[in-house]
Amino acid sequence: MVNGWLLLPIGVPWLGCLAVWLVGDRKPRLQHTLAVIFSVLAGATGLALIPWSSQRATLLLPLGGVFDDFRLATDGLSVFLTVVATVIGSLAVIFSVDYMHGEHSLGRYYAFVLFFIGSMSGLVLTTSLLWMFVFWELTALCSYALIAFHNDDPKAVRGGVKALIMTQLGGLGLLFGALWLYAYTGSYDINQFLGNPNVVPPAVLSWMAFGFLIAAAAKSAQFPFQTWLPDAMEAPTPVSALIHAATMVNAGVYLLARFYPAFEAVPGWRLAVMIVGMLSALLAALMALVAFDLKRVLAYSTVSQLGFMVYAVGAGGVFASQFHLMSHSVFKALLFLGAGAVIHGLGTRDMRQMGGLRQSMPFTHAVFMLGALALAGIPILNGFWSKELILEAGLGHGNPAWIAWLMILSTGLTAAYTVRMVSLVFYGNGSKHHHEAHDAGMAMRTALLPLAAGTLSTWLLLGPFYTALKSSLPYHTLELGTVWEEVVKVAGSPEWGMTLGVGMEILREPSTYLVLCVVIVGLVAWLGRSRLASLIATFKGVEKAAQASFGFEAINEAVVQAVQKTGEALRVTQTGYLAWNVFAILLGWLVVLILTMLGRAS
Amino acid sequence: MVYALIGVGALGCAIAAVTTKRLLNSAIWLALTSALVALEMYLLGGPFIAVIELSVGAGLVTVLFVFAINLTGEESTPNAHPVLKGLALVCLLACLALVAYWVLPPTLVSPSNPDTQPLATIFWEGRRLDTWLQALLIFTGALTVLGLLRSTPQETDQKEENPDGLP
Amino acid sequence: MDANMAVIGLLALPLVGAPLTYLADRLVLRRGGKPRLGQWITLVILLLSLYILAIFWRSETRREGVWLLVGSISLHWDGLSVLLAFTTLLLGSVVTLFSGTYLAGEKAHDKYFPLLLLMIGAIIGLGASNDLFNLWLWFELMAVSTYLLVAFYPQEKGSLEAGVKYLVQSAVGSVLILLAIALTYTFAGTLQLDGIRARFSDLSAPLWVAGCLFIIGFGVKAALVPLHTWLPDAHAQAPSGISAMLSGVVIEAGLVAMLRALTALGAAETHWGILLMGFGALNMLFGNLMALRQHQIKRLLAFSSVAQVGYMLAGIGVGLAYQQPIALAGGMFHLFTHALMKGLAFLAVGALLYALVISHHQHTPLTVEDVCGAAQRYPLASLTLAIALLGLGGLPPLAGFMSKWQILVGGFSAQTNASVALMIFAGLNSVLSLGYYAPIVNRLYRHQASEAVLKGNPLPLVMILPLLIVALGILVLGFVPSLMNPINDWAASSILGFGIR
Amino acid sequence: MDYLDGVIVLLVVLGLVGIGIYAIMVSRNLIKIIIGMQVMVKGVLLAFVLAGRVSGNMGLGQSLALTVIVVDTIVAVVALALAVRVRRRFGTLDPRALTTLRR
Repeated sequence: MVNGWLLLPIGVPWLGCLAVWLVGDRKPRLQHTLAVIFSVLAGATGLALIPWSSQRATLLLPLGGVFDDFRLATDGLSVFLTVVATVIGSLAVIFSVDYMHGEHSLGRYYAFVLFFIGSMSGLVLTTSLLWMFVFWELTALCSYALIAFHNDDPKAVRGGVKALIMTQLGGLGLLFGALWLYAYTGSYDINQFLGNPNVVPPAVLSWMAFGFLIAAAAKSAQFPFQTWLPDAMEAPTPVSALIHAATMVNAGVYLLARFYPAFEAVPGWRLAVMIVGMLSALLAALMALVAFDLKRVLAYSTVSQLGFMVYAVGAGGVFASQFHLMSHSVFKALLFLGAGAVIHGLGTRDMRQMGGLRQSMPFTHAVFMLGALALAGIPILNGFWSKELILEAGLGHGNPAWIAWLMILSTGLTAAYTVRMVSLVFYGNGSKHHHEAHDAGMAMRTALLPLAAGTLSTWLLLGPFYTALKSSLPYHTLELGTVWEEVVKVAGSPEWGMTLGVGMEILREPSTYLVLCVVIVGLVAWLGRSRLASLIATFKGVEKAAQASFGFEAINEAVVQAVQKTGEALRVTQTGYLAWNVFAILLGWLVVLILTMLGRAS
Repeated sequence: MVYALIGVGALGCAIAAVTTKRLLNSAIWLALTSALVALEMYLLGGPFIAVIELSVGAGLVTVLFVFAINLTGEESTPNAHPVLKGLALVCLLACLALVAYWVLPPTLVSPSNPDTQPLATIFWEGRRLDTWLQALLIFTGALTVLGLLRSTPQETDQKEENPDGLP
Repeated sequence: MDANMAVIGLLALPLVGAPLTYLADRLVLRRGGKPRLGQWITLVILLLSLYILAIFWRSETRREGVWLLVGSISLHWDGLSVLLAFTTLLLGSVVTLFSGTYLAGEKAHDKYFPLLLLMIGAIIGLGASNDLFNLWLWFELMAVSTYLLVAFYPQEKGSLEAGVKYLVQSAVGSVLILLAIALTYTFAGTLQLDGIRARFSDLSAPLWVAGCLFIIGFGVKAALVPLHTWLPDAHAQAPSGISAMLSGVVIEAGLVAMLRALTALGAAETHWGILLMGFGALNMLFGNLMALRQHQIKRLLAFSSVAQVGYMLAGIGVGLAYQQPIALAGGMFHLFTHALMKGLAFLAVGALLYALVISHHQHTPLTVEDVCGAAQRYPLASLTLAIALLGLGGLPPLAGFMSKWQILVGGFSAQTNASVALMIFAGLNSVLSLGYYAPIVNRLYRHQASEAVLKGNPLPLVMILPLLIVALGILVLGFVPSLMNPINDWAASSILGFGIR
Repeated sequence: MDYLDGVIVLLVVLGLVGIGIYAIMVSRNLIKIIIGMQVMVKGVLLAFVLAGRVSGNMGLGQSLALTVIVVDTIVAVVALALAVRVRRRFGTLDPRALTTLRR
């Protein structure tokens, strides 16, 4: 079956990328317009895929040889993520019209953003592991190019290279997985593999499973690769919202969710996934508590929330993780874009120089608060529902309880750093800057409003989302089952009734109230921080460690330094003396002779 | 036995050629080596190649060296660093010993029914591709030497500064 | 024209054309004109050769290859020959187009194109030779034709120095090859590659020694670590077009010659394969670490060639050791894509070098600092350089990723610990290599242009055009890698199935 | 020629090649280095003649050696031209002066 239109979500933004680049930097207005048109078109193509979310449409282009076929296919998961990528992508582009007004090299900026949107769609739509890796790397390349966008600033360049190298290192896990798959099956077809993971021997399967875990951890900035994401905040803020909060970093979670049925039975894998998720969620939340850079706080919070998703996959809650992914994409994009409006208005990212912005930026304040409440997990907003689902998945299924308790602690911390961030930025005594601050412009509002609406309402899609995933992921066992299907029968309408049912179920669950209590403790803890000073003092050490990223920054630096030093030291071997050069030939000859002698003897 | 005598002579001349301080003497020792090698070739049954080695190897090449030494001038050549010398010698002897150990055991005897095609036929007919390529190589070499020895603006300047060609 | 005639034409055309080119330029010079004729004759000859290659490719009898007997020397035109000839002619044409302007102020301009043609002719012949001694002769013709090209600016110290090192080390390698040929002939009694292979199912001791000597002798040209020391000097000092040829095809020609000689000693194929795998690992690591701290761009690219040869060696080594046609084909594919990418990288750097330095009649090397912000004034040269560098770094979907991928697939398909470990090592090295490719790309796109860029001269279209052609090739091969499959597979099978008439 | 003679000639071949490489490594004069290259070539020439003798095709052995003589004379000429150039530019023939390219 040739469904050429499946290429549209990839092709339209890529065409736009070419168009913007060809226009050149002399016509910035045209560039803005073209970028908006193409990204909105891409969003439309993404939305147009929705009818295919519960059935499979495939596209197959044979490439021949070891390159197998280029495959695209739709199912609930891929369509959902395509929609997220294209829609939030178009909102970020619209936001950029204001945010990037008057910047240099607009062509490069928009070209890479559009290129990224297409690549992200490709990453989730393809069912060939080779091409998944190709798109995986392309998103990393765009991320690198956009982090290092202000490339006269050495910090931005360093951040970009760091992100590139770390995600590439992790990407090797995916690469080797794909190679193993091909070595044993002669194909890169993901669905064939998911249907029968035993085509590869158990040892290799376990290598693949952990390789994918490493790839996912690097891409989603999970423990121990989390350090690149905060440094990636040198990127322009719409890019941070799009790539480093709403889409690319989700690719790791997507990968784990996609391959969950194949690796489920690998011994130790699920526990490892849970621990990685838990550590990321907990450590990043602690770091968010002490950071003063607004974007860094949001970055740590992203790491932490991604940790929740990864944990959910490990706990067997694939659906919960994907549902939280959806909520998080919406509210985190909202928070980042809101932060972008604040930063654009004030010209600083330091929260100590903000404060009292409630009066000067009422619109931004309103939408930011919505996002923040969703992040903290306050009921009715989408973050609440999805987070509850994750914690319930973690408490059930015979998962280790201690991890679940630590996750609940993380929700409390989430609430604490959220309220700290909001109070530092919008409340309290304004510093000298805030009188000049101007509220978000037209284009910014256009982008922020739909996201704010989404934050209020996306949880209503729970039922349809579940139906779509359930009907199109044949190898996954989604955990919503026994209880709610009865509710569906009662409610009559299968999809919306389910939303109602799940909602009721969550509200009936005692753990929900426990979590809410923790959240409230978190909220209050920040407000009453002066009274808890002595308690906080005991955490000083933790704070210091958190600021140094718990030593991972040092490890990173050490590795980089070691490699650089080795490179520098090796330069001695290029002596420049002819005599030593000829001696090296002689040495090579001797070594080959000896090796051959040994080889022949054996 | 004759082989051994001539061989040792050739090796001795070669050692002299590479250890002598003066370049001109070195070239002459090389010519002697060449002559002895030619003699060895003759004994092995290659009269043609012996003649050619004698005329080209001992004659032409020596002339070339003398010519080049005249152009560049004699220059005293100090000894290399002893560490390098020692390392080179050890490594070299190890290589040669390994090769000799491996190469020597099989029998080396001439077959009873030698192929007696004349050299001219082989050279001009059988391996005429090689011959053509030699012609091309000579052309290439000529181009290269012409290119290397052309005068360049910067260098004429330097010559005026240094009429003796000394640094 | 049938396949036989096509092969004869391919072998003869560049070699006959070389003296003609020289004569034409001399005649023009004598009349007081500017020697531009030689360039166009060269280009016509190379394009004609490509056309003949296309005719051969479309002829129906090509599958069996072509055997030619010249006197007692036989030539075998098979997949490996086709691959090498195609690569060389393609890159050669581009370099010819590029070089005219680059060399405009040079006095030895009239010798450049004849020598280039001789080099190309020698490489084509080298790929076809089925006689051990003849193979060496082609190899030597290739070497001698590059000596002047490396030491092309004899008024420059660096150029002369590189020439001396290149010549002496090549000569040592060449003598070792000759020794190996003499040994092989002494103990095998024949010089025919397929004859030797057919004769032995088990190698006698001297032939093992000969194999070692082949690896070392040809390895000097193929830049195996630690025999590579001449390479960074020669590749960095030569005119950029020649750097492209040296990195793109000459070191690979050394590799092909080595493969030809080693497959003749095919009874020990596994052993040679494992040795090459070892050298592959060494080359990758060493080349990458050395490139990491280089400041001169051409020198950096030269060290990256050392690393890239490592990937080819890894593919070829796995192919020989475990009889993996995929890995061999991958190695061959990488040979081709590396020629495109490294050729493009050197040409693009050459274009910048021309604009920033040479057009000011200087010969200082180009450092990474000099190209800061080059994209503002030279957008196309910078873009093509970025494509070449990212391709070399193995970023998909550029040609370099696809060829590396095929090598990796080969290594994993062998399903042995050694091959899988080597491939994982190769993957890590690929990431490491981004550590020096990415910063250059970054510098190209800075806002603040360096002083050199601000003072630079504009680039003529005739230098940009070749860059765009190659860049397009890299992009197309990245999306449709299987275009090269027929040639790669044939080359692989003619290495593994060697000697089967 | 008996077995022992063959062995002796082979040893002479290896000796000449070895002396040549040694000279290239330890000489502090480019022309001496080129002389070393020539010594190596002498050894190889002898090897080809021996090979012709052992394989019973003296004509072929001589033919190959002749080709090697021609080719390596060309290489020597090119090398000498380069040496002359080096002397003019650097003012010395010492290869230790040729270390502007390093690291």
